[in-house]
Amino acid sequence: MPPTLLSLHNVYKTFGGLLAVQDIGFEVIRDTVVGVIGPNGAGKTTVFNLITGSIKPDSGKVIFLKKPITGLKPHSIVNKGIARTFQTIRLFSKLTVLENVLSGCHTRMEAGLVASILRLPSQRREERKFIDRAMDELEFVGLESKWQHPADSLAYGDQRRLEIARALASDPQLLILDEPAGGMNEQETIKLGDLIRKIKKRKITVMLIEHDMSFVMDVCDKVVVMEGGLKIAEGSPMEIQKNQRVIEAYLGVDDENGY
Amino acid sequence: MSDCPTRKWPSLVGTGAAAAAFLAIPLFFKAIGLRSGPYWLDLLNTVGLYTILALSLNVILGHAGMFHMGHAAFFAVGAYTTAILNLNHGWTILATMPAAFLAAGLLAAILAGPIIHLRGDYLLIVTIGIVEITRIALSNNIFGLTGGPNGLVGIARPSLFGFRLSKPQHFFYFIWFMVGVTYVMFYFLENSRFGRALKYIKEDTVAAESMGVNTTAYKLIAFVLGAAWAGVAGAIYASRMRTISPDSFTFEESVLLFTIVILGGSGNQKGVMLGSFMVIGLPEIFRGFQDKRLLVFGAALVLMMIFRPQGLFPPTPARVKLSDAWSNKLVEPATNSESDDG
Amino acid sequence: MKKLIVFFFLVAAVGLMSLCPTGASAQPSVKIGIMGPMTGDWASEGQDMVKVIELLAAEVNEAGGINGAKVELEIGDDQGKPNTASLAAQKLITAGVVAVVGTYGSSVTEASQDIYDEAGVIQIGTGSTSVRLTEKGLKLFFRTCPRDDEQGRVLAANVKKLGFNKVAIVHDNTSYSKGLADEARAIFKADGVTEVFYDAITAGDQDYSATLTKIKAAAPDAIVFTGYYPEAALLLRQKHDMDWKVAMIGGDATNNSDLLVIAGQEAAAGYYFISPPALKQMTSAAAAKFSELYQSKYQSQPSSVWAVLAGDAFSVIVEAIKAVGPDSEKMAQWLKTDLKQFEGLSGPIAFNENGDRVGEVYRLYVVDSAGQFVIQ
Amino acid sequence: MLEFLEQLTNGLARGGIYALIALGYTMVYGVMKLINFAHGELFALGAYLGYCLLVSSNLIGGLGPVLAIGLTIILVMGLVALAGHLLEKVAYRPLRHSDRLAAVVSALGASIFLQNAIMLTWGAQYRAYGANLLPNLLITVGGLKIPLIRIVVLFSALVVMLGLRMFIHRTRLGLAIRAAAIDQKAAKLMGVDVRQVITVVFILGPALGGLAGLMVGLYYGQITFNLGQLYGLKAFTAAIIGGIGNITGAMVGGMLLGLIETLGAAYISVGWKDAFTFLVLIMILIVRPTGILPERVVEKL
Repeated sequence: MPPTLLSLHNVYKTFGGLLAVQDIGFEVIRDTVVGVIGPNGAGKTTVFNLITGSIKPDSGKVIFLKKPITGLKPHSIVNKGIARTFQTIRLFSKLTVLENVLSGCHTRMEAGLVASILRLPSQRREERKFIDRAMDELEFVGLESKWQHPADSLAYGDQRRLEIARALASDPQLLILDEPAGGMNEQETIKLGDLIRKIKKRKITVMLIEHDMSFVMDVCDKVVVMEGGLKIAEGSPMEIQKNQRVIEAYLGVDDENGY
Repeated sequence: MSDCPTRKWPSLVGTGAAAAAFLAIPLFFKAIGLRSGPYWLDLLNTVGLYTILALSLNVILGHAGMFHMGHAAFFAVGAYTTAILNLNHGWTILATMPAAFLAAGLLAAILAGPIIHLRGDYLLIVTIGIVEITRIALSNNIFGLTGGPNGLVGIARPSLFGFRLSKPQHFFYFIWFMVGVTYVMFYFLENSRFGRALKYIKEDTVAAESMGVNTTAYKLIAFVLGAAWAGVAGAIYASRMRTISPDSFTFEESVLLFTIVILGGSGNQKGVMLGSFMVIGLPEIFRGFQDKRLLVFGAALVLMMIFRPQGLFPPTPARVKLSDAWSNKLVEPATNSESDDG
Repeated sequence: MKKLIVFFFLVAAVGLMSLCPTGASAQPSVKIGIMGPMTGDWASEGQDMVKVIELLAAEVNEAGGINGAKVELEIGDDQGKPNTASLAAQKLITAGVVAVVGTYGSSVTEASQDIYDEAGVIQIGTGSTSVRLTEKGLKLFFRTCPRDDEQGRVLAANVKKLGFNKVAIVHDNTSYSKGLADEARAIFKADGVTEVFYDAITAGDQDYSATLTKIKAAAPDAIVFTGYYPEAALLLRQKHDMDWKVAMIGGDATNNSDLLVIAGQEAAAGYYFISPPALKQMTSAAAAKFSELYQSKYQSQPSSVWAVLAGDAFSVIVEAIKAVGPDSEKMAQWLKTDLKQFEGLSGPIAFNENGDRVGEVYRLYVVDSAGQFVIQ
Repeated sequence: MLEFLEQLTNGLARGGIYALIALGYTMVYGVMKLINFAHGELFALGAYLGYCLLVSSNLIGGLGPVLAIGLTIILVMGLVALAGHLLEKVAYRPLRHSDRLAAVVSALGASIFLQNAIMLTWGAQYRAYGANLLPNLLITVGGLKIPLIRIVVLFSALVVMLGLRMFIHRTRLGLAIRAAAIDQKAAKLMGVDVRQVITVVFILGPALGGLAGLMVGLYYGQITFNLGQLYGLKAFTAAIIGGIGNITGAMVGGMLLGLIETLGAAYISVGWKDAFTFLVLIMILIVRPTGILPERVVEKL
């Protein structure tokens, strides 16, 4: 088991001539929680999109489990063990809570077209197994009693947690959360922190973008700071809080949160 | 929903009874000596054929959410495959059906590759283009096989174990058997990993891809499957009509199918069936309006969409049965307020 | 949801009841069906068929009906589409018709032939000129219109007679038009008439200047157009607009007075076509009288000859029932052997063993500079 | 060469008409993201209203050609605009917040309704404007003979389109239309009266369609009730080729389609020309999935 789960090397990405990300490189160590912070427009979400395959880097490498995953389609990256949530909630809003979680199971299931049309015994067995599995994930985030509600009927915080359950259902080794506490109240944020620690206990590595500094300092083992597409600092929360460049960068903008 | 298992049985019995009653219609017509019986059966056969087509389109349009308005092209390929194999090579109709399936599916696979990524309305016009190109190709006697504007004549009727289907009541059982097969097949599909993947794609393609669904492949397979099944419907059509010509596979035919799926409730198979009855059956029943019936039909479409924009039967949440362990676990602390929806 | 199902069954029930016999009427009647395109692209043809036959039926009924039985008309709309033909046919059959007049398009007739034959109903095609319809050995099928091969022969003969040696053949890819074009084409080949162009235009396109410009480069003596009058008129007009004076000759589907209005007298002058005579051009006294009657009732003339041929089909059915009663086998036999030189609106009518009309019906017309269709 | 130039003028005149109709599709689509399938029927209505005024009521006889045609243009555009407005109110407004597919089917229903309404009003047979309505003049340029009306059609189409472009890009209302086309919600927040924009779009588009109908009647001299279906599909294709939602795109697409059709017929095959048209459409969309000049849509991740 290598200690390094994911690493980025000299990654560049431009959008219409604008450098969104330049020369980014860092490592994610297994079973840790890594936070990526920085003011708006620093390129944090772009980094996440580069890792998950939603966009392709112009140059540079993304290595996951010692193998390059640069340029792979998002669905194969999920299959390799990286799952994500979105900055703005992107649930399948008209489908039920359980169906949403089952979407995460998709990549671990095998039933093909023919097995599905004929409803072969193997397909039925698999369905039963993964429905149980999905319910387990719902229980993990505390939504099991709402399994048949339409996703858009849930409260905001519940929707965030459903997104996490959905990502967990794909059996990831790395879970990427894009502003998981965004729009949550204090109570919900505390519960989210507990949830992330629970995830870490399951031996799942977590990467997250967050603007809530106290939350980041609380849950993260390591923090990467970005500004203007560049990585400006990297280290433990303690180190980052003392880092002069980080303080400057954050004083330039609003201290509390990016927006 | 904890009462789901108990509720399922009566509904199954009800469905069975309804199906049996439906299948007894020809006997009933005969019993009361209804002179117009063959007409009504023929109408039901037409409805049945369109149901098969619409259910196959439903996989593409209703489940996967791809705006496909060229379904008649694949219907045509199936019909012509059957006709050509039967007339030129003496194949029996039943033997041509798998060939029709493959031919339509193959064409769909070739065509869909480069266009499958197109967004909604762009896909719509491209599929219209496909149906137009197909019709023009058939009219121009492509490969010297399609008989040009005259089409092909003298296609055999299907034989089952030496029994030749010729009367409307024979076709009634044949066609509605195929409707049943189609319905069950696509019902199983809808409630499986594959069907759910299509639902995710329809809801949000980007999120589906990010959850590990190979969206391009699934769209492609759904398209090919729906098209291939339309080919089977084409085989049935050719053997029922015994003569086919390009005018039977126009853009308007595709529009009709599109309308059936949306009107019925895109994605809901029961709705699609009811849609076929409404779109194909009602204009026949309204024959009293004579030349005004299409006027009435057009107005009815507008009204129907205004009052039921989701279609007659909007898609229902998936029926999922939990394992006993989970059902028991949820029932124990269950608050009653949560068990009465669904 | 339940309400919808109930609603649907109610509608279905009402529909069913409307088709069930609603008690016996006091007077005996004979039902004759009209199958034609009442809606769809060819709606005007179907609607004219009904107009003509309704007038004729009213006359028959006023004169006391057929052997005392009133004539009742049943209308089946085939929309000009083969798919709907079988439904229209089943509807007419179940309404209990003895015989059916129609329909217009050959492919539509084809889709209904077997159904009528199996049900033992006489069918008389009125605009379906495709050769093979009467080559299948169906005993109960007839037609009052001539066949494509007959027309092709006459067309080719006239092209040769008029001295055209290089022709451009244009059709519109409909069953009728392509059939006629191919028929004539084969004869041209045998007769040594050179073909410098052969292609299909799309009906309804309206703009044929590209095609004409292309044909012009091939420099034919004459354009042979086998399609319908709207396209013929546009070809004439656009040819005139180009200031290109080349002869053009067409088939019977261009025998329509609107040709003049669309093309304009100047552009249409000198256009040849072959056709059975239209109602107004028919020479019989009956035709003249009927033309007047039609004019006074509808303030117009039937826009094509096919509706008149439908009227003739109706009349021979009436004659057959008068002679042998409403029995399809006997009627068919009677029509083939005993009907001789019946005076229809379109001239004398008799059928051969195949059910095809016998006798020369085509004439060569030319449009003169005053805009009259003149028989050559 | 002469033949090629002649074919070019054929194609451009045809393209002008496609472009005029395509503008209606593209404007409505731009703002409402709705394919107005009934637009073709509004175009046919324009052709029939022109027939009504010029032929049935013989305006030319009463007023002389220039005045009569001027008056007819105004009346036809006005009446078709009114019909378009009513159509929007009845068939589309109630569906503005529903699923897009519901609106598509409603549009198809409206199209069937209007086509049959036209058939029942004016009859199923062809109607002829007549060839003698306008003087038939030929213009000769170095051996090339071009009918005057072809040039008139092309130029009036161009003038109308340039006028529309000016309106969209130079006026406040035009700005509002562009804003609503980019993002209805945002436009609303910025104080744009989206409802008014939709009303304007559903007046302008049909008016242009009606004008195109009148031009087709005058140019070809013959109309039929399913005219809208035939031209509608082509014009819609033109709008898509150009990039639907884009005014200039509709012009480019229309002209291009006219040329493709004409040159395809001239140099490849007359019988296959429509297939060729659609083939080009598909190839263009494969290379540029949103047409030649796409509307600006920022796909959010």
